[in-house]
Amino acid sequence: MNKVHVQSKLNGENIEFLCEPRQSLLEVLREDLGFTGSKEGCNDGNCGACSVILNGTLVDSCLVLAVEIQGKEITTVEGLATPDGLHPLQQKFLENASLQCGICTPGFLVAAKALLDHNPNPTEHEIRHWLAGNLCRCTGYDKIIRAVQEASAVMSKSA
Amino acid sequence: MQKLTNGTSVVMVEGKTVREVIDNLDKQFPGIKDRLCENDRIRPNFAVAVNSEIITVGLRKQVEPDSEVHFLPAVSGG
Amino acid sequence: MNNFEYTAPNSLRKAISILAEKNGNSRILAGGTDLIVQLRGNRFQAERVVDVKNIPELNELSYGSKRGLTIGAAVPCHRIYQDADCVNRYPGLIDSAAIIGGIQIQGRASFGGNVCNSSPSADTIPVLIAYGSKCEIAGPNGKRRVPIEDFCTAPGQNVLQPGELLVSIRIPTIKNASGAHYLRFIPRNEMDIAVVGAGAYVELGNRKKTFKKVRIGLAAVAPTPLFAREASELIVGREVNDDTIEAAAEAAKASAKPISDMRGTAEFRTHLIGIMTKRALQGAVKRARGEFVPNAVQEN
Amino acid sequence: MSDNSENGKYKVIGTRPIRHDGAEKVIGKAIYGADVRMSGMLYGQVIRSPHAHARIKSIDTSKAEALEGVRAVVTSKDLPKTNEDDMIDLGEGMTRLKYIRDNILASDKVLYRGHAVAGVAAINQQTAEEALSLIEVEYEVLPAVVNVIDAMKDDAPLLHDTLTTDEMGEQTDKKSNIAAHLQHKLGDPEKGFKEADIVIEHEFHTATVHQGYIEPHNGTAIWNPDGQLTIWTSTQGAFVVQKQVAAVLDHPISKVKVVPTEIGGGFGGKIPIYLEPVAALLSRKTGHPVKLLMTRAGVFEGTGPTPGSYVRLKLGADKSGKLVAGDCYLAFEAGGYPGSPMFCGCMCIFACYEVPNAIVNGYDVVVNKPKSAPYRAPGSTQVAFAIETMLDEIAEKLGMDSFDIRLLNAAKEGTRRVDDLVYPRIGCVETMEAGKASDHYNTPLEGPYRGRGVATGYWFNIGFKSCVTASVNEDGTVNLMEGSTDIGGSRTSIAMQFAEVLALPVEDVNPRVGDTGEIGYNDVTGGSRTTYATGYAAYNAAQDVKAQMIEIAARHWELSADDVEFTDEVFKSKKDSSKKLNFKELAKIGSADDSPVIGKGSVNLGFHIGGSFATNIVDVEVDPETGKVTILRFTAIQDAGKAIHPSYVEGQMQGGSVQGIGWALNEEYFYNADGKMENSTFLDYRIPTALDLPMIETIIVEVPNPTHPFGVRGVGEANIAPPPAAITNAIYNAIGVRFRELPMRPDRIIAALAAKRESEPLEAVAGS
Repeated sequence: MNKVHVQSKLNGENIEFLCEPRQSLLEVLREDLGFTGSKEGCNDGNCGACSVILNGTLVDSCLVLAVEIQGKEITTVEGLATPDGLHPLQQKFLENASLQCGICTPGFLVAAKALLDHNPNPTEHEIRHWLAGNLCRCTGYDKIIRAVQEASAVMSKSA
Repeated sequence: MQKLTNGTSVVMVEGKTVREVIDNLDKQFPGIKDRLCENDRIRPNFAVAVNSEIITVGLRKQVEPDSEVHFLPAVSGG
Repeated sequence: MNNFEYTAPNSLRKAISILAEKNGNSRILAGGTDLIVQLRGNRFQAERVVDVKNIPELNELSYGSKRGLTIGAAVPCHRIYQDADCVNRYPGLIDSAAIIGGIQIQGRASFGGNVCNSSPSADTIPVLIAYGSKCEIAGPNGKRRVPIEDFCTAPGQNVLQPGELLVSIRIPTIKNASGAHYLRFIPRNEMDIAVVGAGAYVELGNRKKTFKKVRIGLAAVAPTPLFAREASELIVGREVNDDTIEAAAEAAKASAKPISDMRGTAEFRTHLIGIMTKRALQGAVKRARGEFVPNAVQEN
Repeated sequence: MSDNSENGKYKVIGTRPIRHDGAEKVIGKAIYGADVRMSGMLYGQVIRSPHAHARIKSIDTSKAEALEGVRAVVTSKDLPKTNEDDMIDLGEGMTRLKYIRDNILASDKVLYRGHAVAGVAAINQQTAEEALSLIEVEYEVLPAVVNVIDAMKDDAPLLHDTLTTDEMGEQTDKKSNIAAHLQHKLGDPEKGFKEADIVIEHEFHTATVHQGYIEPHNGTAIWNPDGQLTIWTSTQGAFVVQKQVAAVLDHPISKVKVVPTEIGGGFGGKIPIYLEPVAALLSRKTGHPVKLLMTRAGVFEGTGPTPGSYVRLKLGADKSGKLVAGDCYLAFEAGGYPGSPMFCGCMCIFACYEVPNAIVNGYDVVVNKPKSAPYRAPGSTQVAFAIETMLDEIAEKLGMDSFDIRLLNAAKEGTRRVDDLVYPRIGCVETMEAGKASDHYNTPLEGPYRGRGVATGYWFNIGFKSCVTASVNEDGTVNLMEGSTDIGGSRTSIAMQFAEVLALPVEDVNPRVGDTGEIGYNDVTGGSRTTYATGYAAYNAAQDVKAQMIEIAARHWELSADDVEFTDEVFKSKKDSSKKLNFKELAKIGSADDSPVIGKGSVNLGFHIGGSFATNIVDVEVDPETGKVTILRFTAIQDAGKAIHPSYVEGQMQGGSVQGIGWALNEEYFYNADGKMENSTFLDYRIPTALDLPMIETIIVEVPNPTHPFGVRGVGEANIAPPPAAITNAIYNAIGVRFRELPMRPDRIIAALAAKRESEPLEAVAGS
């Protein structure tokens, strides 16, 4: 089966790659493009560890075919920080000890970024609802929710 | 193990180390050393407690005249 | 997963001709949240996957005061709850759109896909039944419309013939003094398949004191999502009160044929049909009276 | 986030610095097991048994091998032969090598659905998966038994032809699924019950549940032509992987190097090995590095879980509420091979209380489920469910407060336990007192169908071996190498203990987890031992560095080392107060004129059984129409001895509590009539989501551990024991129904409410 040529934008940079139609975006990101920040936890859309932003919309990259991103823009966890520093969410995750093992962290950060892009001042319930598709087994979510609340406050102030 | 000690679960024995305690125990209840030790080491499926501290230094662990020595199954954790 | 050919036609005409080529061995990809999982799990194999997201008709989301709401089959849930017409006029749709999977799934999953996947527990179908929706189908022999309650035929099966695809879902305009509500029972608060789902649409008459029109849709209670016709008709004309709603709930229970599986026993499901039907009706009545009923995103 | 201002004597300990590995984890650059990439790397996958119990008649791999892109297939035939009686010491007790080997790749029989049968290596993941469907395994399906009670029956299908019951080292003659029996006895239980004013007895069942770490198991191996094998894997203990792989492959341990990558959760489940030997065999066959990544279904069906259990408990108390006798029978499902945490269950059942006359009989039973693995305080949660709910029943009969009955009976220093050991200083009472005094407990709970429950749990915490080395850099920073894989911020807690000794800013200590070739032997990150034992080793390493730095200062000032001291954060001459240097200044001097400073600390710690106690207060609301339970408020209290990094202590408490909540309400393995697990996805194996929980309040109690220089008690485990019992008590308080089976699913609550209505037709079921 011939591979398909795909051009898209990853974290603001133009990229192109060849993939088999059956390859997921997650597999291509990790194994072909070397962007291993997005994690595989379940490969069926039930854990959120592979969350990426696809043209402004939060999705599980395990449930996107890589061929589908032709002409689209992807943001992964690798695209959150700038050379000047961490994204406020990343900083607040560190300050609040919001990660223990850290495997779910990239997915939570990407999902939380999508939340704050969409709703800069979410309530606790709105945060919990938005992040319900991201499973964490270490923290009980408490410190994650607090980090998102604090990042939201910091970003609102500086905005 | 109480089969080997004729049903007794508490036994008074002498010894300055766990090794001596087991040797003396074996004199009273032959076969018990084989059960507890292999190649002059405590079998890994047993834990030994001296005064309620699980010891990790094996047979050479020193014991006091009124020390309690327990033989328990080995346990660890998650 | 076996390899397949991927194609993304940009017109309905092309899509239909492509689908007609490899009869039965083509699979339609919209949001992919069911399809990709099923292909990966070898539930079935596809020679060709036809991505329908580039087809204008399947991306339409529009409202007209006469024709009502058109939801293109590939429109993902997140567009529905971000659309002012949907939010303001069809809050029952938002109830559904906001509970399908997590936000990530809602970013991809479409109402059309949920309908075509034809699971007995589909979360969109009860509320679409309640709203009296119709499925717009296109195929080699032209277009046809099927009432949503007739669309599914068995678990995973529906009326689509080889070469046909669902183009859109049409929902009639909403009458005055009407309201709709969908809710489901799941053991967690998100990320579960409905143990029982119930959607209700009501139009109230006589100063909002009687039921003028009622449509109740149920999920996970039978081999297909169900229009609880008897329960709906039973209470038309009757006063809005607890007894009336209870009567509808009992009738809904009688109409269902639930099974026992790992998500719930038949007995528990039957019990829940009554509870969920009652709550769906209560929510629909409240909305018809202009009162606030939260969806999954909102707090009480 | 504030530093701990009440810290007093400590500069670093008790503060909340950002973890050293934090930045690379939040930017997605940390390398976890699945992120390992090598030149020429192949991808592997494992085929698993569809049957719960079957004899393997034949395996035909020829079609898979013929598929383009497939490079090798391995089965148990590729593993070295082991004798039936060969034993292996895992550092956690002996087990038959054959059991470990057969669990990695089944030889004669498959013992559970999901049992690994063959491994494939191919040029990519997709091809490897495709090849699995081409492997033809012929099975003779055997009757399966997936329930501990059924498995103990005389006519139960036997999983193992040779298994007999071990009675503390003695084998019985009878072939059985009962792998071990243990009895502890204290005092005279018979007499105790005769003298009791209240005697109650109940049976309890808990479902099989999984650790549920988000990262699937993985393993990447390179087998070089010279026989050197290197394995990268997510594991709780690189040295245990090294030891087991060497034994299973019959390969010299010196030729096996294990590199622990970052690890995505373990909770005990990443102590056993699964994929590592398969990756090694595939690499040997192909000459290429091979990476294996388990599917989520593979994780549920082939690894983990913690046992389903049956517990029968009888308690006797006097009129004051004082416990006078206890009798416990417990049977745990070991899974396909022996080795459930039954011994721990026996130790934990009465561990929170003084029960003067007690007996416990425990049974380890094989069933057709995955071989159970440790899970956070293994065995303690199952038994806490029994005793903590029955204690509430006694309190109710006597009209006592939930905390008062616990405080009346609480274990304390000097309490003799059912296993005849005597407690040192422990913090059981203190966690209960903190609960009783808490804002939560003193805030009234109002509203129908709402209830409050409390419970306490215990874990003993182990010691064992750890190593740390410390190299001082010329700028006065320190590279700290340790061997405990870091699953929850432990490298920072270890560095903090090192920094404390030398009064260094913790940012100046750079901790790293070494591989088996870089650092001395370390036992697993488990048993709540890491911050305790590896922290102790770091303390020793810091003392070693301090002594060497004193030598450098002495040489610099041309004094004897006896005349130099380290006080008030500086090295100074005892004779000339003008001579003083801080660590950085001295490091710079030393780097010019002296041999480099390398400190070391290694420990082999015994352990008192004091461990850690955890107490919970929980408020719930029950929906009487759907049976759904909502956690309204939850407070976790735990004795940390001394909290090194309070945020990560709280994190352990919150995480363990939420795992306990999941266990209580929704988590379980569903089996169909053929013994096949049906819910091996995160969709249907329902761990709690963010939307299912409130904030988890924490109260850290600090009763110093006398055997640790800073008083540390491990906090990793005890926190999971009380939640199911506390929630059960809260549900009783809400609806008047006592549950004795986990999970307390909505349908069970509805059925129980219906039964209650039938038995009390005139009494309305209402909340308190």
